[in-house]
Amino acid sequence: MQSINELLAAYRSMRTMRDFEERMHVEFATGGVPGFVHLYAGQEASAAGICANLTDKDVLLNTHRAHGPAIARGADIFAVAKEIYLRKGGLCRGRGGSAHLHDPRSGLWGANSGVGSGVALGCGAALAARNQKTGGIAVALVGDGAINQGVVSEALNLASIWKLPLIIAIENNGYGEATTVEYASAGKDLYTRAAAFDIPGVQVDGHDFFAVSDAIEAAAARARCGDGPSLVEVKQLRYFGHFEGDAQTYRPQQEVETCRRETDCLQLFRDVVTAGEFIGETELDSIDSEVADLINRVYAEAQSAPYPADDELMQFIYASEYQV
Amino acid sequence: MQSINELLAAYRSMRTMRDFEERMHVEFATGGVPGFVHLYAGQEASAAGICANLTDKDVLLNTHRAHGPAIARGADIFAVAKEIYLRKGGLCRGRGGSAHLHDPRSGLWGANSGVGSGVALGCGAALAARNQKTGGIAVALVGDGAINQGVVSEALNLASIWKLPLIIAIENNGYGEATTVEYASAGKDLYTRAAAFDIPGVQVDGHDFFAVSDAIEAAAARARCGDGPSLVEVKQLRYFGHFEGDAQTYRPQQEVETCRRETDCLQLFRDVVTAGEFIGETELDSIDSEVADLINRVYAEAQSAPYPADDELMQFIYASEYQV
Amino acid sequence: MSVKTYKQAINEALVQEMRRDPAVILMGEDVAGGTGSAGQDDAWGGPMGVTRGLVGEFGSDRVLDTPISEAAYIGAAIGAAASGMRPVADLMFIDFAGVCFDQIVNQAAKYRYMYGGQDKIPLTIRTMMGAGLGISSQHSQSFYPIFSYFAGLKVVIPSGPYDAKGLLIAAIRDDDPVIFCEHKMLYEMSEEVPDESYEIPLGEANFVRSGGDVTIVAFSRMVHIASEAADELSKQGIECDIIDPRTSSPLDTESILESVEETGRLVIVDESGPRFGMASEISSIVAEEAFASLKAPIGKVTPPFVPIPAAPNLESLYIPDSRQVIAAVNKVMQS
Amino acid sequence: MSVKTYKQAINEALVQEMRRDPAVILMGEDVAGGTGSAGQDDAWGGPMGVTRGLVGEFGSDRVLDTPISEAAYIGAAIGAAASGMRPVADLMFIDFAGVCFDQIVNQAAKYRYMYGGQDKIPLTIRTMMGAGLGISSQHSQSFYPIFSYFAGLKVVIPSGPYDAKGLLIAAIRDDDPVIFCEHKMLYEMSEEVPDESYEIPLGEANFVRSGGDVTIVAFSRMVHIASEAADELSKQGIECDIIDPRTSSPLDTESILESVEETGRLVIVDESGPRFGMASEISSIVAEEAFASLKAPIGKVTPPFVPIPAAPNLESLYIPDSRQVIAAVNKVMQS
Ligand SMILES: Cc1ncc(C[n+]2csc(CCOP(=O)(O)OP(=O)(O)O)c2C)c(N)n1
Ligand SMILES: Cc1ncc(C[n+]2csc(CCOP(=O)(O)OP(=O)(O)O)c2C)c(N)n1
Ligand SMILES: [Mg+2]
Ligand SMILES: [Mg+2]
Repeated sequence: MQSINELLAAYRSMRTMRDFEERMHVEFATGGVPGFVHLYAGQEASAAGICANLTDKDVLLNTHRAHGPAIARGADIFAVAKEIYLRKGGLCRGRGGSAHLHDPRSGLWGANSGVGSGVALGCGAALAARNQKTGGIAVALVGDGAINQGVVSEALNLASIWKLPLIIAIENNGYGEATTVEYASAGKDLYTRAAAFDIPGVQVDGHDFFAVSDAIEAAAARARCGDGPSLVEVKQLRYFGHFEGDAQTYRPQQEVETCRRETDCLQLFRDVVTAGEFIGETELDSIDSEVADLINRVYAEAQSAPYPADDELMQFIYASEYQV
Repeated sequence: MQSINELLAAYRSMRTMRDFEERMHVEFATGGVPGFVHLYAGQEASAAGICANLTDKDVLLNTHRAHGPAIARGADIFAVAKEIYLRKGGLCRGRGGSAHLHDPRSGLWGANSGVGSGVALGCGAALAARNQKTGGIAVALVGDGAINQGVVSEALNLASIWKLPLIIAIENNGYGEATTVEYASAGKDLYTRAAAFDIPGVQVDGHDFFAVSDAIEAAAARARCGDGPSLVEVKQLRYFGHFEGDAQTYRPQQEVETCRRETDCLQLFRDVVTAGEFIGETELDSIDSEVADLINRVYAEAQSAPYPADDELMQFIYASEYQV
Repeated sequence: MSVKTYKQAINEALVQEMRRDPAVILMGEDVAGGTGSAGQDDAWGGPMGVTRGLVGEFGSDRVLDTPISEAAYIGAAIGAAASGMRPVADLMFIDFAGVCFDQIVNQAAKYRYMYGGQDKIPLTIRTMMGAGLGISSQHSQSFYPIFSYFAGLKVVIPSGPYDAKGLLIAAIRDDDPVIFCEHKMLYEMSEEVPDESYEIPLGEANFVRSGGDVTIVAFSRMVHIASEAADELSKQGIECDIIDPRTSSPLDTESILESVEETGRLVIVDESGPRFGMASEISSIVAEEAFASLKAPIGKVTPPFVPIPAAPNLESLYIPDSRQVIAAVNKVMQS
Repeated sequence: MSVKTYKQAINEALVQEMRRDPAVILMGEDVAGGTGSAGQDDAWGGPMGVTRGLVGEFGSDRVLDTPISEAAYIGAAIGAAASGMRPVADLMFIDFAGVCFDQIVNQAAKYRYMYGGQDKIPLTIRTMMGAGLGISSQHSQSFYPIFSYFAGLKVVIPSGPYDAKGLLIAAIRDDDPVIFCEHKMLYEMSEEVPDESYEIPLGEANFVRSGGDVTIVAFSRMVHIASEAADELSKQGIECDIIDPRTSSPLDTESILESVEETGRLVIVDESGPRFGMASEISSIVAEEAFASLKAPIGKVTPPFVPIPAAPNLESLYIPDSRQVIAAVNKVMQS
């Protein structure tokens, strides 16, 4: 059970992610956003529900659909935006971009291509946490498409036999690029893959913050007390294309409309928390306007930031001496 | 149900594999066998039970424990031995050796390292058979250790969604090198991995020719009529080390002794077929002595064969023109 | 003959080969796109839309969307090739070779040799390389030299639409595994391309420009950078030979040597890494085989030894440009 | 000081580093061997028994047997390294880099750079290379140049027990990912090795022999082939410098250039491939930077461009031998 402050924080987190992405969608369409940009809008309850259960000892392993989880994990949103715009002051000094938001101080690890590697890296983070007795756990995000990478199965097995404090959160948004999960992934439900590796697996409604949070809470408790990994399949829908510029002809048009209307995570959250007597619509509305204001400042700052200095090109290749 | 001739052929096949390996074990110990040599002894019912259900349109994908399956599939045993001895006239002209016995004319494809790749290659053989409407299927052998390679999970998923005419036969001999399947592979039974990919999976006693053959017969029928892949876990034990020279200190000594005494596949087969009225011990004994004689001739010929000609070194790199 | 983009030329090569030979099949992530969805089929048409339209004509038995499982489907393509098919597998980014490297360099490359010449593997792997889109170090590499290291593979790196079509047709008809590396910044480049089918043999360089003062060897996008530089240099009175070998394995060293023997001066312009890359290889060959002809140390224009950054200014510094080529040519002219 | 084999020297380096620093952990297939079995623990002790005894002293929290899942455990080692551990991952054969290549060249190599310098990845990958055991083309390769292509990695190729110990200790203490390539034919080689711990800095060549007439650069097992040849050549009156750079990334080009500037003649002896390999790289560097000093074309002694056959006579033809080195030296001496 969350406190009122926690609920308000979760709402603010989801609203921030949403507004950040809605604005990004507009900015992309009008030009000026570099690279490949994958928006997280629609999936916010997942990142918020996961991060609500993490401490600063824990590690969240991101995917290429990186903006939402980075914001939810508490990375500096100005640095997030600057990284997407590939500017000085970006989380990765403008070297990684949208898909590689990485902020280890916030317990956020960036995505790698190939997709799916985060589950293996997460095994390492979990192993280190156990060996170092930090009490930390790792949560690896992985998409419904990426789940079919070999390294994911390998890592599920490894996490299981080593009983690692790891949670594998499959963000099943129905598609890997234009390919449906029904086509690409054998078996109706992805959480059933867990059983093959002797890992408990559950499926939750990914538009419902509380469902996600509860499942992660249970999995995290299991991990923290040494009982090993769990898999949580978070079912959801992305509101935009695979990346910006995707014409989305593979989807029926009403798919997103219906979801936005009927199962939007922000609306569902509002409905639940305002049904009680402690949180009112106005309180949430004022968060909305604070966030709107924040987002304006974030974009203004990011768009006007300079690019990294040219002489950074050859910096930070090696941590130790490397002399040729 | 097998005919008497088929039963005699299966017995001859298993006896040939066994004698070939027992002799190889001795030859290795006394020097003169090159490279890494993995013996199949103890597992013969698997290769025999599988091959009893294959036609010449089908492809069997071998592992590094290659001698038995090559013999069972009908590759020229003289060429098999010469390949192991890396001689002229070897199946692969002395280039692949023990672990890479390959004879496409017999529908036998050699193993590759890394282990597990055969399942992916088998998807391709199965896809080709379907596209070319040959009626053929593919059977990919994979060890209990190799099953943890990512490519195997990827290929299980691919075979499932493409409904390929493929059988995955896990030869679970309890160990991958010195590591037990119980340690390395999450989940008690490997056949349960099939369910994760929506593939039917069964487990059979791999010392029982009839159990293996029946399971493969059913899976092959399924594959041939377009119903897609199946997985068969064949539980067994290898009689020798991972490779020759392995001191096997990781195994309790009586493990193999008990198995040889109580569940040896040749003895079990003898017991079953001689229980009826059609096959007598003497008939089998005469196969035994024919095989013993054959094995003598095979080793004599292989050991005295010359090495490949030096000028073969640069041959068969490319099938098409390659001019630098 | 009509003006076609690189993308269209590649698409046309695929269409014509699939019409000609039923053994040619296509597989990869979203090479059609939308299989099994409630929306439109062929919604994606492959990375950059290069394979759009193919599933409509050839059906989903021959144009196969795959899961994100490169090791499995490249492995399957090898198996299909060993069974008489002629698969074209799409590996979206060359960077992803990392997840299927064993299939490419151990299985495909060695299948024929290791098994004693019993098989052929007529497999083409199409993949996209090159920096320029601001998508960082794991989506922008050009490590085609890595494949060229391995005996058993052939490696093709087309620099324009005409070459792309003719080389892809040759690659598909070739009986060996070919890695076909398309440059992502060239897809919209256009030029006259014959409508009919034609082959450009693998291993024959293209003499892009004849000058006589200095030899420039360049591949893929760098051919155009070299040409820009040569235009500029010509104004200064320096006339360049430009040679585009078009394939790095086999490599047409004869054409390079022929030119260098005449000019005595060589600059290599390449987007692969500065070490163990194309520039090192060609320079080493020429230093060995045309040692006596060389009037100056060989010039190399390559990216620096660094992963590829995303920021546009840093990425621009990373990619070789015509000013660097001009400087390198001027340097070799001075010795 | 006592006589130790290459194998023992490596084992000792691991033991001493694990004693010194609790962050050092070991993982790989059967690095102990027998975990969970009814027989004896530590029954395997890693490929060739190199890690025998470690699990006994350090326990199974620090010496971890893994499933046959290189991508997962190398990935896990990277993740552990990013978390402050100092993992040593065992990749049995260098050939198996094929199944975890993405982890090595995309994740480990680029982690620090791509993320803006926030992390360090103190990871050592031990792996076994080299031909000579008759185990064919997928277990005998020496493609360490492939790793050396990538910025972000370091690559070590020790030629004997003394170097192996000092370089492995340096590799483990190094804050970057290091690929440590052991030659499978050297494990039983022995020489005097100090008992105490010592580091040999990565990037410093070893001057194996001083001659003055011709420079031979060789790595790993080829250092011994070169020495054999040099002994023979000395009888003929030709005195060789032999330089073992010991690491291919960083590469001590300075030492090579220094020697070549004196001798004016260079032969490179290497077991990696003849194209895009070590010989090409060094020859290209020298041709560029010591052009004026060179009195003869550079000689390269490498295997031919072919996968590695198993048959002993063919494999012998594949591996560079001292007669080829002698011939190459004689050739460069004649110009
Ligand atoms: C190994 C690898 N193959 C292909 C890609 C290209 N790619 C990037 S994202 C993506 C789709 C991923 O789908 P999913 O895992 O469902 O995540 P989503 O985009 O839906 O969030 C693909 C194919 C990649 N990055 N890595
Ligand atoms: C990718 C890869 N990793 C490691 C190896 C080394 N190796 C060869 S056989 C083997 C054990 C395989 O065990 P299993 O699959 O159970 O087959 P078995 O030997 O028991 O028949 C290993 C680890 C390899 N060949 N390929
Ligand atoms: Mg998805
Ligand atoms: Mg086994």
